[in-house]
Amino acid sequence: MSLDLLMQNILNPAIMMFFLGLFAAILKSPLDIPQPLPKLFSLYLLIAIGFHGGYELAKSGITGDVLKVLLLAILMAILVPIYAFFILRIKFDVYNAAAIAATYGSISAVTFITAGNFLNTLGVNYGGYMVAAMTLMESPAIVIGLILVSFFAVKSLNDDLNGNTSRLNLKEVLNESLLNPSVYILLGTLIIGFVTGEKGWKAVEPLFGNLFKGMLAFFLLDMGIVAGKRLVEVKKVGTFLIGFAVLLPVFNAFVAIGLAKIFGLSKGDALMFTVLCASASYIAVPAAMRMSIPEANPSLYVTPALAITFPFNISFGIPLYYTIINNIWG
Amino acid sequence: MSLDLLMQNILNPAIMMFFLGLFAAILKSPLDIPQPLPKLFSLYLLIAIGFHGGYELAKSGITGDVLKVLLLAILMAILVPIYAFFILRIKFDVYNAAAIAATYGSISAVTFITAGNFLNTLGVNYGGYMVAAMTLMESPAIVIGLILVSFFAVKSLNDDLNGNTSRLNLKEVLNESLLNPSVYILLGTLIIGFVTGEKGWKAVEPLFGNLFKGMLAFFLLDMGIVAGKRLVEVKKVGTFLIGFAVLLPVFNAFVAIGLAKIFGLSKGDALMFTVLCASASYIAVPAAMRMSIPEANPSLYVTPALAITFPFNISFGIPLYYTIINNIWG
Amino acid sequence: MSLDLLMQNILNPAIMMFFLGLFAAILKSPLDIPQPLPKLFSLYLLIAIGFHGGYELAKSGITGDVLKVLLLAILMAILVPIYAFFILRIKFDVYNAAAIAATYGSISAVTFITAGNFLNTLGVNYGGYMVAAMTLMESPAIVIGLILVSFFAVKSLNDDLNGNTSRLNLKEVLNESLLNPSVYILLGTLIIGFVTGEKGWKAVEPLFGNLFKGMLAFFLLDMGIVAGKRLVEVKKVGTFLIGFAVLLPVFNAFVAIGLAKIFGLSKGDALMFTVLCASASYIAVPAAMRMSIPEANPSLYVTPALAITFPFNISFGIPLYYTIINNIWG
Amino acid sequence: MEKAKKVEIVIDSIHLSYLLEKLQKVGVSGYSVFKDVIGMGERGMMAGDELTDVFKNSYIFTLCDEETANKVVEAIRPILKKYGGICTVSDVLWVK
Amino acid sequence: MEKAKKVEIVIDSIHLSYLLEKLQKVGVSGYSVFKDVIGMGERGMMAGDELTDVFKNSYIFTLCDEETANKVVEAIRPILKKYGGICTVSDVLWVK
Amino acid sequence: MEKAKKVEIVIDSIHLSYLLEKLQKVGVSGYSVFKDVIGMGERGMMAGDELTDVFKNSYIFTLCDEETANKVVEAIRPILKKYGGICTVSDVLWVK
Ligand SMILES: Nc1ncnc2c1ncn2[C@@H]1O[C@H](COP(=O)(O)O)[C@@H](O)[C@H]1O
Ligand SMILES: Nc1ncnc2c1ncn2[C@@H]1O[C@H](COP(=O)(O)O)[C@@H](O)[C@H]1O
Ligand SMILES: Nc1ncnc2c1ncn2[C@@H]1O[C@H](COP(=O)(O)O)[C@@H](O)[C@H]1O
Ligand code: NA
Ligand code: NA
Ligand code: NA
Repeated sequence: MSLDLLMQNILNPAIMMFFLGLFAAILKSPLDIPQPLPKLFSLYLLIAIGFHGGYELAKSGITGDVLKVLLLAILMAILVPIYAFFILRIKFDVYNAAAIAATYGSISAVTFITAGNFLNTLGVNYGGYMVAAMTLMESPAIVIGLILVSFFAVKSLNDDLNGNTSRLNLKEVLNESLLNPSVYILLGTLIIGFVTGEKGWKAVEPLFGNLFKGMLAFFLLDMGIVAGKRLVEVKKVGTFLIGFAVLLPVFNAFVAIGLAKIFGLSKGDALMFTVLCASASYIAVPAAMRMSIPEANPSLYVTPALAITFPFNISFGIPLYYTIINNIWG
Repeated sequence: MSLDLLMQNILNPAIMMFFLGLFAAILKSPLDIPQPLPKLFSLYLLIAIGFHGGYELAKSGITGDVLKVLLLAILMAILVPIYAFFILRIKFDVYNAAAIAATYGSISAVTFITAGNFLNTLGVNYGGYMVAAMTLMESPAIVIGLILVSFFAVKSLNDDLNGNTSRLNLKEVLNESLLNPSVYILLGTLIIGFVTGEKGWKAVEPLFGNLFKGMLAFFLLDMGIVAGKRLVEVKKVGTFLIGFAVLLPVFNAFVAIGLAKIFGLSKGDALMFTVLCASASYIAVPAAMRMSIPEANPSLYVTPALAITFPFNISFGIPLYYTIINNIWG
Repeated sequence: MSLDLLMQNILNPAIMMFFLGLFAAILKSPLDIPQPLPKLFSLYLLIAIGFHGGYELAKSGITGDVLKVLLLAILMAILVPIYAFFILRIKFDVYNAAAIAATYGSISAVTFITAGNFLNTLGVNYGGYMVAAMTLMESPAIVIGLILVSFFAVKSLNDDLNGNTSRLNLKEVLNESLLNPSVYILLGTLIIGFVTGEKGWKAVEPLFGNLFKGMLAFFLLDMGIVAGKRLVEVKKVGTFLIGFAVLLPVFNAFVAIGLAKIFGLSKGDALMFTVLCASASYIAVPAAMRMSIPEANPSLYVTPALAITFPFNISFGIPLYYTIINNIWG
Repeated sequence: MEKAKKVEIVIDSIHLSYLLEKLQKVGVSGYSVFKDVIGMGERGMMAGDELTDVFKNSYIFTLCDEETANKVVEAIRPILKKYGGICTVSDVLWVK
Repeated sequence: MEKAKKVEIVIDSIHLSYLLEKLQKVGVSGYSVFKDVIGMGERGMMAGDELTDVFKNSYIFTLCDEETANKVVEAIRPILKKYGGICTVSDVLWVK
Repeated sequence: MEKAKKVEIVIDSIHLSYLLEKLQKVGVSGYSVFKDVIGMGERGMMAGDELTDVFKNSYIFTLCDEETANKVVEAIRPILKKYGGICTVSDVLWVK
């Protein structure tokens, strides 16, 4: 990885704001960004990315290439949590392994957005359908996590309070997959952006386009604070999980880059796809896990995703993955 | 109504965001936009519309035509709640009839704003003084509602806890009319926009002008969620009120269009005036009614205004009213 | 002071929004801007001013002139609370005198920003390093306040709950000086703006540059409401303190103008420096005082700073100081 | 520690300031207020409608001696009757 | 004033709607909910993580007669066992 | 259900973390915190000033046995004396 690329990534207002927040938390500054401001920022980013993706998709159209990428996305969203689960079983019980696996099988929208920002600075394009791919990759891991628990957990413990013997009732699964707020907003605004096209985008661009980078910087300040608070407690999760939180993303990235090359994705699409596979969810999946696998310890799935994988990806991961892609694609 | 016009209205990011929110609530997605974010959006919209109206008014000046529109506005703000009350008495007691009548006698700023957005897309203008008209139309219905209760409710129940025998003390009425937050903000920013003129508007335009459509879309997402939650319970209010919530606005619109034609309003002004008469309040008036007519059931006046009249107006009503106006004005 | 300049200052959307809020509170309108919206606005303003200052500093470089201004700033930040303390001792006990002195020794970022806005309208420039000066002037007064209490308060009362005999442990002082949120954000974004330079600023300018005046107006509406609520209770603080709240700022301004002239500051820098000296803190210092000098009555240090000094400065003070500077500098 | 009464009230937020006035008239030495409480009762859900500010409760408690507690209850009863809401009284030891 | 029981519960916000359903099934006449409560207990800090919505509690109380209170407690016990949280019962006088 | 004590505290938000430290030192098994409580007391209104964060209270309660409750009270008393605020102790049954 060229030092240049790394510096260019880090000397970006958004990334620096993240570290400003991170240090605030580590130094125990009373600085905080109280709810619901973080919710405002994350809603804003989801709407912006969805809308813009839909608009781009309307311009490019839904081609065979697009469908290929979407299938690849679903494939990885199913595969990653499965192999992650078996790796995690080395150290953790079924419940924790499944919950952590689900976290890493899903994606982080902010990492995706940061990567988009990075490409943007380099002048490299990526397709609007990557947002659709992201949307498709959010939920499968939740379902896989629940399936894994149903398969491997001792039956007696498995009984639900409702008297359900299985965790997998269709309603719940549909709920978690399509109605979970971030999936719902992304999908919804993707469609709105697609349907309203040029005219629609022009109307909302001053808010959802022009302010995007500034809002990302603002939100990353908050992400930094939250990540910093968790970082302080990171030792509690143990060396195994700390290692896992760096190595699994890198491994996922290698797999993703391989697939991207084989299936002939463009450079920009390849990076975005790689980042999706390498990132872990710290919002949607933890909420779902807390609800459906209460036996798992939330610190074990939130802390690594938020305090290690996320900072790693946005500072080193993205330029690293890009360097590799750039070398291979040439 | 031409299908084109309807589609053009509905395929607008703001309207589609409303339906995105509406479906989220109906499908019971956990998506929500917690307070005080909706307050931020509604404050933003009020300031923006007030400021811009004041600026436009400064450009056009306060002419005889302007005064004519303002008088018309006050006339309808007094008339509508009175005839609405007698229609509602068919089914409801004095308290509920008065509270619902007040709701429909007042106006919905977001409906007004959506209509402005609609005209804007068509390239049709309306006067900045329409904002002044809106401001004048917010409060009279509250006062009328209280007068109706004083007249028609049985005396003994009428006694206030304070020992007041009448609900109509001047202080309360003034408070509700001028100091109610949305009236106060609209009036205040109207004056500021008027006084600071071109220079003032240029200073705040990047925030209060350019971002307007995006913010409207963002806020309508929230309105959709809230309306959707109420829509789920809409059956409880009964068929009479459901019918009323569509037919009264249409009737009000006909009266308004007639008056607008007689008094020679421009096309744009006519639509805005019509929309003011056809819309119902779901913020200012409910709060006032809850306080001054506690005997009335708030579900009966909030639900129809928010879950029926508002969606009806912004999706069908506005293009319908405009088609009629367009046909008559030629 | 020319009436023109005064009118130009007051007929500014931001200042008028402040008075709109002020009157709302005085008239007891239920209008309010609930937390954390004020926090959103103040964070926004701090980030914007810090980032932009850093960017300007990157353009100008850190010269001898810059260091001169920074030293002057520190000098006044130490001097003002000391002489303020002795004046306040005429009427108040050691605790209250120290707390009020600290409040007036520190600065108000919003007053600074409003002055910048004022200069901007006149087309007069000031250096980006003035933001650095502001940052340096926030905290010394807190430390001075604590030192004054340690010196002059009766020993026995001085014992801390923790068993500390002194209020001046190094950790606390560092915490208050560097990690207090507004200092931390200003310093942090100053550095980020400096490091990311032109490119960084361009990325965030649509949010943190273009919207600045609008956001200031929005925030001042809230400041007006809060100030108005306190103004209602202002009599309780007594005539002495009311007089102090106007006269001390003016006196500080005279001292500052003198120093600015002697050390050859530019017109723009002189005004900003003057405004820093003349303003009082109503956020950072009160929080610190509430914690470290609980014996002091918070109404005595918050009310005058917020309800008298702040409105005085942004409406009369700034044009007054500028008129004087303009006359002297020629 | 002194024996004292704790009077707790849940009421529509819209009537809060009116209630607090009453409390002060009766002569309580203080009170604490929790805004944004949601709930369910006779008059249905108060789900904290995000828009209208109408369907939201506040929770108030005040510590006082038995006599004042009785006065508070008497002052509050008609408000509860008219506007809805609930009120309870219980025993606590007040750390002084 | 009538004798009544006050049942108080602190539970993960994420399980709130499930708990409220249970309360209604048991037949309470009403309840009040305070969202955004933070706390510490057996399962560690619930510091109201600003991002994930996962580490936050809700506090609920319901007034009822003794019989219903017992039913509430029985309905809640397994939830507390599975998901954590606390529950108490105390005596109050309910102003009616 | 076990007999237990409920200790309730209202204090300036600014001193919250200091108070929680004390509670933990004394050895409580847990606590719950409600931020953003407003109120009135000896030191006047705490109306939750929207700007300065200075005039706002927090409400804390902790469940514990009688012995710990006494320790909590002893630990808190000087804080209340210095910074203001209130504290009560009452009886509850703790569902275990
Ligand atoms: N039995 C109850 N237990 C706890 N809170 C209640 C109860 N009944 C009513 N409330 C609260 O008081 C509010 C108003 O009650 P009501 O006037 O009966 O609708 C409700 O929204 C609840 O917050
Ligand atoms: N002893 C206690 N006193 C007060 N609140 C408690 C106590 N123990 C637990 N809690 C509350 O209940 C929540 C869940 O407790 P737990 O399941 O023990 O982690 C905590 O986060 C606290 O808010
Ligand atoms: N008698 C009381 N009843 C309920 N809350 C009180 C009472 N006295 C004081 N408080 C609360 O404790 C806070 C601080 O009280 P104080 O230190 O007396 O000003 C007040 O702002 C109230 O929230
Ligand atoms: Na992933
Ligand atoms: Na109307
Ligand atoms: Na100063």
